Amino acid sequence: MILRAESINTYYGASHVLRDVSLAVDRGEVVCLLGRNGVGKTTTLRSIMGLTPPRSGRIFLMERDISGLPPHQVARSGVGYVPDDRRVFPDLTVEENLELAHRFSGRQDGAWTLGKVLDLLPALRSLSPRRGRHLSGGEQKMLSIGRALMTNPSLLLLDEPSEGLSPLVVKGLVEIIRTIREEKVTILMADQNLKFSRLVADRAYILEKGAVQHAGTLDEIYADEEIVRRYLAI
Amino acid sequence: MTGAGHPDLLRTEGLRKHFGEVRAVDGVDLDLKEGVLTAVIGPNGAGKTTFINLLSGNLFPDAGRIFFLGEEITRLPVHLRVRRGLGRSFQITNVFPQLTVSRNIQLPLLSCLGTAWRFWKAVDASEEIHRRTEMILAEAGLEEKAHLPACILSHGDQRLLEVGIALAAKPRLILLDEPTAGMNPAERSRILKLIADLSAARRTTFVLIEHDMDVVFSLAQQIVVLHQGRILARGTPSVIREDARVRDIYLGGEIA
Amino acid sequence: MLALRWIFWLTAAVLLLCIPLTGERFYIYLAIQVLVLALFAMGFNLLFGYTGLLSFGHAGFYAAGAYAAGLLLMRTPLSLLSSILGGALFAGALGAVIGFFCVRRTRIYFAMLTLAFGMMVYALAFDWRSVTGGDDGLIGIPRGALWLPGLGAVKMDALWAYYYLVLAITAAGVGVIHRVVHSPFGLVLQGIRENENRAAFAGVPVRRYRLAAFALSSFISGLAGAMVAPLENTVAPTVAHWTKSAAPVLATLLGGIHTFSGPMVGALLFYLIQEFIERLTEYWLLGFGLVLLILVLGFRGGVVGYYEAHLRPALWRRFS
Amino acid sequence: MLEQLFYQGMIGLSLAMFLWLVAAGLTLIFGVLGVLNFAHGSLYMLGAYLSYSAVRILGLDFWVGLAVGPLLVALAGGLMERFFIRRVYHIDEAYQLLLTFAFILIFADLVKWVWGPIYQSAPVPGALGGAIPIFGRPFPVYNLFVIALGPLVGLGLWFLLEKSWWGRTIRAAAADREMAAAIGVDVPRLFTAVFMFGSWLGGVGGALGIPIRTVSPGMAEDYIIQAFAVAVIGGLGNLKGAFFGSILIGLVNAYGHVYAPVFELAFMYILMAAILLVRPQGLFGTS
Repeated sequence: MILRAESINTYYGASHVLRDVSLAVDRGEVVCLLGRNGVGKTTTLRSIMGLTPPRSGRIFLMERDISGLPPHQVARSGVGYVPDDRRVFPDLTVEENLELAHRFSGRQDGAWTLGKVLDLLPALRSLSPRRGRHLSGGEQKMLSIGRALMTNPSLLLLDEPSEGLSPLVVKGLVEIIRTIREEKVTILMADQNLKFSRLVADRAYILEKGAVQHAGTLDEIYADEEIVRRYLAI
Repeated sequence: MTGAGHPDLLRTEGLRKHFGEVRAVDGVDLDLKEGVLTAVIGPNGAGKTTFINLLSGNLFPDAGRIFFLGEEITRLPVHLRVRRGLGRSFQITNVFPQLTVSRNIQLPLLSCLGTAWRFWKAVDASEEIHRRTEMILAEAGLEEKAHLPACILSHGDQRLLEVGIALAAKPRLILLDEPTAGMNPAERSRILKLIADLSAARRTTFVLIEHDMDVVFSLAQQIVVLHQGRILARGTPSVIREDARVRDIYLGGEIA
Repeated sequence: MLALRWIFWLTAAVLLLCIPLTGERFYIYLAIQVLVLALFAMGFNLLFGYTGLLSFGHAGFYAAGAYAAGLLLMRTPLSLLSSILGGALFAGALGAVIGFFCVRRTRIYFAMLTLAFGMMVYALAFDWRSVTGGDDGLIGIPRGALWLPGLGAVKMDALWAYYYLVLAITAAGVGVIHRVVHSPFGLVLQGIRENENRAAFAGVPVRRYRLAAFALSSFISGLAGAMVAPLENTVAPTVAHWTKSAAPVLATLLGGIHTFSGPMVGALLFYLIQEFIERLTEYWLLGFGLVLLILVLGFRGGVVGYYEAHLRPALWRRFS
Repeated sequence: MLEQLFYQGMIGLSLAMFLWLVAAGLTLIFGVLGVLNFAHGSLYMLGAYLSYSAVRILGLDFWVGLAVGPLLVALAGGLMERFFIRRVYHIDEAYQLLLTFAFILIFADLVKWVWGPIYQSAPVPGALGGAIPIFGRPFPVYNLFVIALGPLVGLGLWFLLEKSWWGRTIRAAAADREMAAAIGVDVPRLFTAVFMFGSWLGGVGGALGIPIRTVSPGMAEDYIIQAFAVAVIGGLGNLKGAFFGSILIGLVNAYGHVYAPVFELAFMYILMAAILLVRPQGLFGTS
């Protein structure tokens, strides 16, 4: 078990966003949080990362309690984070974005190096002197993934990887995620694209109204008309 | 979905707003009739929030025009749209936190009666304001809490209050941005009942942006589906539910 | 609960009326200072506490009132009261002009803009010698007499007599502010402070209201300044310096920014603390700095705010 | 006539470089932490007094004093950030401004208490003493030194921020605190360091001034306002803007003093207000 969250409750001000969310991710798995917009997928990832700390509940990373740790310590314990809105450092070049992450992770001896990340994301290679703000949305997304990998994470949190990408790029993304997985990085991702998730993830938790409503393998969920209609389609 | 009210309550023509290369709203033509409760839905990044911001005046479009009650309001500032009867609520709760609940309601009442410039009379002096405040508080079910500061209300009550503030401006049309976000089931059913009652009484026309399909299908008389900044489909709930393209974009159709 | 409030106000009124009975020039003079700062801070807080705009240039309006009143007394046959009012009106008009520009910005940019305009007034007072007397300032401002209907000219030479005039003007000024903040207009200002965007969605033309608040705030601040010219018989450019703008800020924070009486209570505390520290050491600014630190870090509601949030409920429980 | 113009220009430039050193720290701190430090002028003053003490009281060499004073200022800044300013990042900017204002009062009296209310100054270091003629009028060598040093500091800052990893980290955290934390940057510690560095810059400005500018308890109040004007004109948070803003204000003050004494003081504030109204992002900022 690499990650275990036990009934976490997270608030934004008075708004109760996560209600007793519990989930577990095994080493080597790709697990997906499914659900429409606004059901709490992003908040779940942010809670694990320590960016919006839960008010109650516990989070364990490799059996170590990380609830309440500041985000930089969560990152140094081996969690990489790719936010849904990419958030590359606009003022730094592609290469600097990547190198910076490498320097601060405290995990430089891991498998991911600049060369290897650029091999995985070849589109970034030719862009490496360009500043983050001058990249296209898709390029920023790749950079954001590369940046998280440069911290050599044991667990990668991927928020809405497929959102806003053209079908062709999404197909490439499927390959990228598969490769990352082969490198023994565990992935917890949030997405609302069932077809995309099915191509990369093993299991899924379905969220609705801030709570886990259902858990199962993706094939099982895909086959269940009732669940798809209730939580994913309209 | 026959509306007996103003046939041309709100209309947009070729509305467009781009942020850099992101085409948030990319040529939307829409017309809404008075009395028809419309839900705007769509997956993430479909442009819903930008669209509502254009309608309410928080943003101005790059191109296209907006008409309200037959009058062009494309570049009208927010407060003048409100005066003409176009109100909104926000995705993130947006009340006057330190003011009491009744003051929260009185502010838009005074402003829209045109008496807010009176600086020599007490707020409480007006019988009419008092009466209308009571009425709105009763509708929102907040009478008991009238004298509490808004910031100590529960999340659900704050959202109800927000709808109350919007109502106090006597709107012909209210844009509601995710009215049920972050609510527990009891709070949710209260706000849904409020919207349904007001809509049924033809007091005001609602347009809501919502992700919760239970809410959408229990309230909406018409659904507009946005996708990549454009209208993908529009129709009654049953029509939309059966629409294969809509189902496809929600499940990630492009990749199959 | 209402009774408690009335007891407070009545006690305050009686005490204020009785101060000249002590016959001590020092106390009367100090009391005048407190009253002037109280009114200045009330004017300032109309903008800060009620509208949510932190001005760091209010000394400019205070000085405008003082200079204008001084010049009217020196160079025109206007009576004392008309000159003081004239000074305040001048400050209000100046506030309307400067405010027209300042309300285009909010937050820190507003603070910087008011600072710049306030210092422009200072620079003008300093450099425009022919009118303002330069760094010497206006010297020899007569206090004049007060024309009262039925009584004719009442001499104001005695400090106690002038004290009662200051008390009356301050009371009137505070009365005006009281009505204004409890009016629909005042409610709208508070709405703008709380949530500008929401206020616009309540149909409020936000900028116009801010401008009105700015002008009124300048008028009240000018009124406070105008009372000082005949008191001291002189006005120097230092009254316009930005460090003078800090006095109402401190008084307001001490007393409590979101309460009506806060700035007045704060003005009293301001001088009490100053007197107290000055008896121990000459470094009273240090004391104020520490008090301000504590206020900002732990008691942003000020003394009156603390009373309303903690002490009053306790009293209420005890006596009911 | 032309000589006068040039000579005043040189005076203006040396004024400008002092302003630049104060404004640089103020600008850096605002650009990264988002806090407008009202007490920055006080740190400048503290730098002057501490270096003055090192030179005059402890009898140290001028250059040693120049090294020691600013380091102590950096320490004071670090304590300020760690124990006070850090607590108000999340609240209304007005209170941030007021909190730092409290430090103006505290430092003003502390300085009076320790050093007394009278004006102080230190001798010009031997190597930089004397004057050389410029258009027939003697111009102090020390001022020339300051004029040369200002751009060097600017260049150093540019290099540090653009080319060093510390600078890159700062730029990353300034743009996005959350994401910097999410890659493992200890943002609170970084912010303390930046605040200390900004304070150090202010301290250097103060220390450099002791041979030619009077050191007095009132200097903080004057300098902070001028530094605000510079920072605003260049665009709050914009270092390049602060550099050229300093030159502009330095020249305006120097020429105003001679050619338009009536408006000498006012002109700077008019410029400041005009920028805030017309181009709030500053002369060199992008909106």
